[in-house]
Amino acid sequence: MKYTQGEYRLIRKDNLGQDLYRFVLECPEITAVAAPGQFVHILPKGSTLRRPISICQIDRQAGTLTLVFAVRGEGTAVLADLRAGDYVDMLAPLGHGFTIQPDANRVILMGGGIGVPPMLALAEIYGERATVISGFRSMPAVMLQEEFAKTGAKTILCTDDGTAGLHAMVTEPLLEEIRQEKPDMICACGPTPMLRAIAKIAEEQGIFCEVSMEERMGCGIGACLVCACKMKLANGEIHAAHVCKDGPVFNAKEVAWNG
Amino acid sequence: MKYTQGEYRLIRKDNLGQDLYRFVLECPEITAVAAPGQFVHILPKGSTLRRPISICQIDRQAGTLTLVFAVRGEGTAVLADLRAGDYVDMLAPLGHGFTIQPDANRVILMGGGIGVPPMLALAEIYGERATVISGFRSMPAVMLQEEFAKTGAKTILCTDDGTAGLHAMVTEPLLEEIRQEKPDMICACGPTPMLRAIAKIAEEQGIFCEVSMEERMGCGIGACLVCACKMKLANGEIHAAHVCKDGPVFNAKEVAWNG
Amino acid sequence: MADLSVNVAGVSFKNPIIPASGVFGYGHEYEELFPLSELGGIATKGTTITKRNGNDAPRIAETTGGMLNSVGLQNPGIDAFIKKELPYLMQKDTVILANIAGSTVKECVTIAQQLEQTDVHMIELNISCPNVKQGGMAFGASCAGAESITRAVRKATTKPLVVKLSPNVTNIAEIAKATETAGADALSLINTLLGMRIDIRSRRPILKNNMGGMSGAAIFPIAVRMVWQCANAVRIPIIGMGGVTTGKDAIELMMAGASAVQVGAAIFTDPYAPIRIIREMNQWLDENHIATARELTGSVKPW
Amino acid sequence: MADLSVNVAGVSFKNPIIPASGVFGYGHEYEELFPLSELGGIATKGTTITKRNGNDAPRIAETTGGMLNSVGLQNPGIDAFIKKELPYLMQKDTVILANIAGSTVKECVTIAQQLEQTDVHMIELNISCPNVKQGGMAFGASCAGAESITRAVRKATTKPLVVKLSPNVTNIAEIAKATETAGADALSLINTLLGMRIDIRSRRPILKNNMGGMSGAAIFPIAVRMVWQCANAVRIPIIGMGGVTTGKDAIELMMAGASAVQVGAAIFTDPYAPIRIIREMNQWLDENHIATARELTGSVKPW
Ligand SMILES: Cc1cc2nc3c(=O)[nH]c(=O)nc-3n(C[C@H](O)[C@H](O)[C@H](O)COP(=O)(O)OP(=O)(O)OC[C@H]3O[C@@H](n4cnc5c(N)ncnc54)[C@H](O)[C@@H]3O)c2cc1C
Ligand SMILES: Cc1cc2nc3c(=O)[nH]c(=O)nc-3n(C[C@H](O)[C@H](O)[C@H](O)COP(=O)(O)OP(=O)(O)OC[C@H]3O[C@@H](n4cnc5c(N)ncnc54)[C@H](O)[C@@H]3O)c2cc1C
Ligand SMILES: Cc1cc2nc3c(=O)[nH]c(=O)nc-3n(C[C@H](O)[C@H](O)[C@H](O)COP(=O)(O)O)c2cc1C
Ligand SMILES: Cc1cc2nc3c(=O)[nH]c(=O)nc-3n(C[C@H](O)[C@H](O)[C@H](O)COP(=O)(O)O)c2cc1C
Ligand code: FES
Ligand code: FES
Repeated sequence: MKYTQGEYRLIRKDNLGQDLYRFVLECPEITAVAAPGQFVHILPKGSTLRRPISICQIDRQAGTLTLVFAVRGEGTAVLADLRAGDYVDMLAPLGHGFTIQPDANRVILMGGGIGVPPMLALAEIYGERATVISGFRSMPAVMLQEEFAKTGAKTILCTDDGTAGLHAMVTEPLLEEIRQEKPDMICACGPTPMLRAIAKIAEEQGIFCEVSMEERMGCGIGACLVCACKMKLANGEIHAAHVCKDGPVFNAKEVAWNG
Repeated sequence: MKYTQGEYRLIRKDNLGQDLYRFVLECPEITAVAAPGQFVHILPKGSTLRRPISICQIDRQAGTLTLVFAVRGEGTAVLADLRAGDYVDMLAPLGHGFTIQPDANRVILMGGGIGVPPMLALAEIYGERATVISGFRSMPAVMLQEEFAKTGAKTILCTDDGTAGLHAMVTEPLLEEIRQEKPDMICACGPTPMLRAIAKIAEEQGIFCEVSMEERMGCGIGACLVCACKMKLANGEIHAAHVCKDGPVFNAKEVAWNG
Repeated sequence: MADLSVNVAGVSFKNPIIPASGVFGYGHEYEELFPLSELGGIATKGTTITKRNGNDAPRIAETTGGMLNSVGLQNPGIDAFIKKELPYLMQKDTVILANIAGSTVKECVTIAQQLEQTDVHMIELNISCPNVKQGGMAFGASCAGAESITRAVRKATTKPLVVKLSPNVTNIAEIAKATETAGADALSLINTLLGMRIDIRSRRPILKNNMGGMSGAAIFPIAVRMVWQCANAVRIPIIGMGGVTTGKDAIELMMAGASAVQVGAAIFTDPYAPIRIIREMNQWLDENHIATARELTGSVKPW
Repeated sequence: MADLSVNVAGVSFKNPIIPASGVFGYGHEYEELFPLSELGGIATKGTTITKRNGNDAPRIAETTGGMLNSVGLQNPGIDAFIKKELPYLMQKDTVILANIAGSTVKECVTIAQQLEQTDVHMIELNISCPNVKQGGMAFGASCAGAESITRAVRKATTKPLVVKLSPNVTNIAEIAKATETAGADALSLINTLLGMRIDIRSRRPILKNNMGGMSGAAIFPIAVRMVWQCANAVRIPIIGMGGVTTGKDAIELMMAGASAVQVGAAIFTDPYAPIRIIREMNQWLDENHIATARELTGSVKPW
């Protein structure tokens, strides 16, 4: 892993909905080495701890990264107050991204809520070979659908309450898509129950599946052992891996889902 | 005492020298009741404790207060970063100011270093009846001499190193001025050794003298008993008075200078 | 509007928020800003038998997220308190907790006996002041000390007796139990943590007393932990404090086990803090459709 | 350029700054940012005999000016440490302190014996971890416990033995003395303060372990006080830590009595913190015409 820490300029900030923001940051040395599924560790002014945010888009040419985040607590509220032109303290890019399969014919990208943005960087790689299934609670939370469409990917939108797209869980269109044509790979990010359900389907159908896991972090680089995530080793033993270094993207089969 | 707490607009900020700032704040309800020698209790963003700063000028017509402060530590550094247009959290006006003697013919105002600014509000009251003796370490620290001159007061400037005005301690011109004509009152603010020396001269010469004392504060209004200053009671007993409420201005005779 | 009223050891409070002993004097100064009747209660400055001038200044220092103080129980003595301060306070339609801090068991007993003749609502026995040489924390540092002083004061008064514990101990739950056994009606905690700051230019401690008591937001997690440990150890109610700055902090401390909450250092930052905290609690309870503040107490579910 | 070198229990450090045990792993990850040889030393993650997975997540929570952790001594065990981690670290031209944390006296002795065969420079015996059920803080909470475990490990090793004390005690100076008597060559303090945070929406503790250890700037005044109290109680040198965030903090802790300084939580905020602190110390010493960092140790003059 190669990462740097510094103050990077926020060149654009958009409000994508209630308490939902998009940042475009100028950070060529990070962009040069970043990969989909990796994250940045941002320090909100006044906080002791940094906040992990997934990379949403990587523009190597412009030297910019896009992030999308929701305001959840004090730190993200401080970030939401920043203005274009301000500087942001980032340690990035961190972690282990999604496996990129250049020869894949068909990849299904699954996002749930604030887990949707990291799928965009993948859709930009796979284009028409990707089917993006994104799920949101309700219409006002829907985001990035136009950006996904622009990549050429097939997009399927679900909401829990049916106010936009299908009135369904993301696993319903997933099963339908698999029935139509078995994909080479499933990539997923979202709430743990969603990931667990997807992992089960992938295992049953024998499809390679990677999931991006969430855990509270300290250092963000694998030194403090704070961000433990339980994995099943081949010998059945339970091992505490670390989301920041061994993940955030894991092979869905190796995660100890009930651990 | 009547005080209020609120966010007041900084309408002007000047740099008066290295690490030395003047704030003009719009706060009509404070200005309406403020008196020379009182102070404001300012909260720097991020601090637990407020910072006491003496009132330098009171402009009732404009509804503005002027403060002058030096950057000493973290809180004053945060204040120094504010810009005109920002809001400042103040609890003010606090404490007990200088006794104003409308009929006085001659008043000597003594300031040392960052103790000089509060003398300006007094000079604006006494005008030509005032003699202002101000002392500074060295030329670059000299401030407010034009403003004092504008009030019509006689001004005498001293520096410890002779780089501006007299090469003397403020007590030298004080003795000379007393010799020329005994004043009705001496008002002083500055480092404790200076105040002690002035108090001694005043006592020897039988001149009514008030001094503004400094102490670290909590509440600023007399409730927490943090800002103790030892006083000699008439019966000789030592009593812990409180700078924020009983002072900051005390009768020099009542201060337990060696206590 | 949620119902904020709470009951601690038989005493009714209109809301759970009480300015802590030592930061609020006897309330006069804050009446300029808001009516004292809006407060759940007021804990008065610690009282000794005779007048005390306290420690030498400086008595305060700032720390990250908090502060140190070394006031050292300056107060006018119990007679002056009863004659000059109490009559005024008792008119204010709020619960008055008289904080007492003798340097010997006998002194505490005498003060409690004198308060017995007054209308004060509760006695808060401070066995935890870190800023005095005699008494203070020494009582609160061992189970035996805490038990014996509580037992003695218990006999001297029929008023509800709140014992205020020190956080500067290895096992606060054990001390809480000893105090309960000795007849305390309630506990209050935490008092300040012993700390120190040095001015590196002069190489002198900032406080003239060298060390002082740390309070403010920085100590909040320790208060939550200790309130939770004590709530699990005793049956008597707990008045929680230590770093409470917002309505959410007060709610968190109640969930940990507090029946009411005191507010100290936050008042220096924001003199309206107690009033703001009451408003913020109300708002959060309403937003979350919780009818009474009482049901928060001890409602945390440990893992 | 001031002379920053210090000596602790016969071991020379090129400067007094040491990343604290638990926040820095075994250093690999930070080599991406700076050469480990710039550090005075490195305290490695606490080692047990066999591999441990630690406590369930979440293991971290933020607090005002600080944080809580409940990692619970996850580590690969002493064999893996000696075989996989130590050879790499020993090449880095910096002092290596092997932090050990057995859950019984016997376990600590065994680990110390195994380390005796290695080139590690110092052993830091952790008798203060608040995040494990057995051992940990229990040893450090009483003089007898501290003395007996120190005595046993002392016999097992000829390496300089640093004993790491817990701040969660009534009288840390007494424990320091007991440890000195038992043969410790140096002390390190403070470990984390036991704290708790609750998520008020779910009414569950944020940490899966319910409680955790508090560290970061918020605890600095407590560290200064405890280092000062211990420095006044023992003759052996002290490695100070707890909330050090800036060069000035490190200087303050040295004035209180520390001979070297560890940096923990500050590294999460600023991964360059140890390097920045070394630079800031240097600058302050130069500005104040102080020739050596050594002369700071214990130079505070109490009132
Ligand atoms: C690998 C990874 C990628 C993520 N990507 C995104 C993203 O692209 N967009 C987005 O909106 N959110 C993302 N999150 C979640 C995001 O990190 C949290 O919402 C955020 O840290 C909350 O901070 P706060 O200041 O709002 O909350 P506070 O409650 O004030 O935070 C307190 C502490 O808890 C931590 N914390 C709280 N909630 C979480 C959480 N759910 N996950 C991890 N740490 C948490 C904070 O980082 C901080 O250390 C990601 C999390 C991880 C682990
Ligand atoms: C009544 C009164 C009037 C004052 N008037 C002025 C003025 O007009 N202009 C001016 O520049 N300064 C004035 N001072 C001094 C000013 O309050 C301090 O310089 C300032 O508080 C230092 O804060 P800091 O954040 O720079 O220092 P820090 O060291 O970060 O402050 C830490 C804490 O110590 C307190 N503190 C530190 N030094 C002093 C001090 N000398 N006096 C009181 N508290 C202190 C701070 O208020 C704060 O609570 C006055 C002090 C008092 C008591
Ligand atoms: C300036 C000051 C004076 C105090 N005086 C007393 C006192 O006289 N008696 C007492 O029991 N506690 C006293 N305390 C402790 C507080 O009542 C409270 O227990 C402590 O400050 C923790 O709460 P906080 O973090 O909200 O300030 C004092 C605290 C401060 C800051
Ligand atoms: C995530 C984390 C893990 C820690 N693990 C250990 C450990 O294994 N052994 C130990 O002795 N101390 C451990 N500590 C305590 C630190 O070494 C240090 O004593 C404490 O954090 C105080 O310093 P600070 O305020 O600079 O963080 C740990 C601290 C943190 C934050
Ligand atoms: S956050 Fe430190 S190891 Fe993952
Ligand atoms: S600062 Fe509170 S009494 Fe003066």
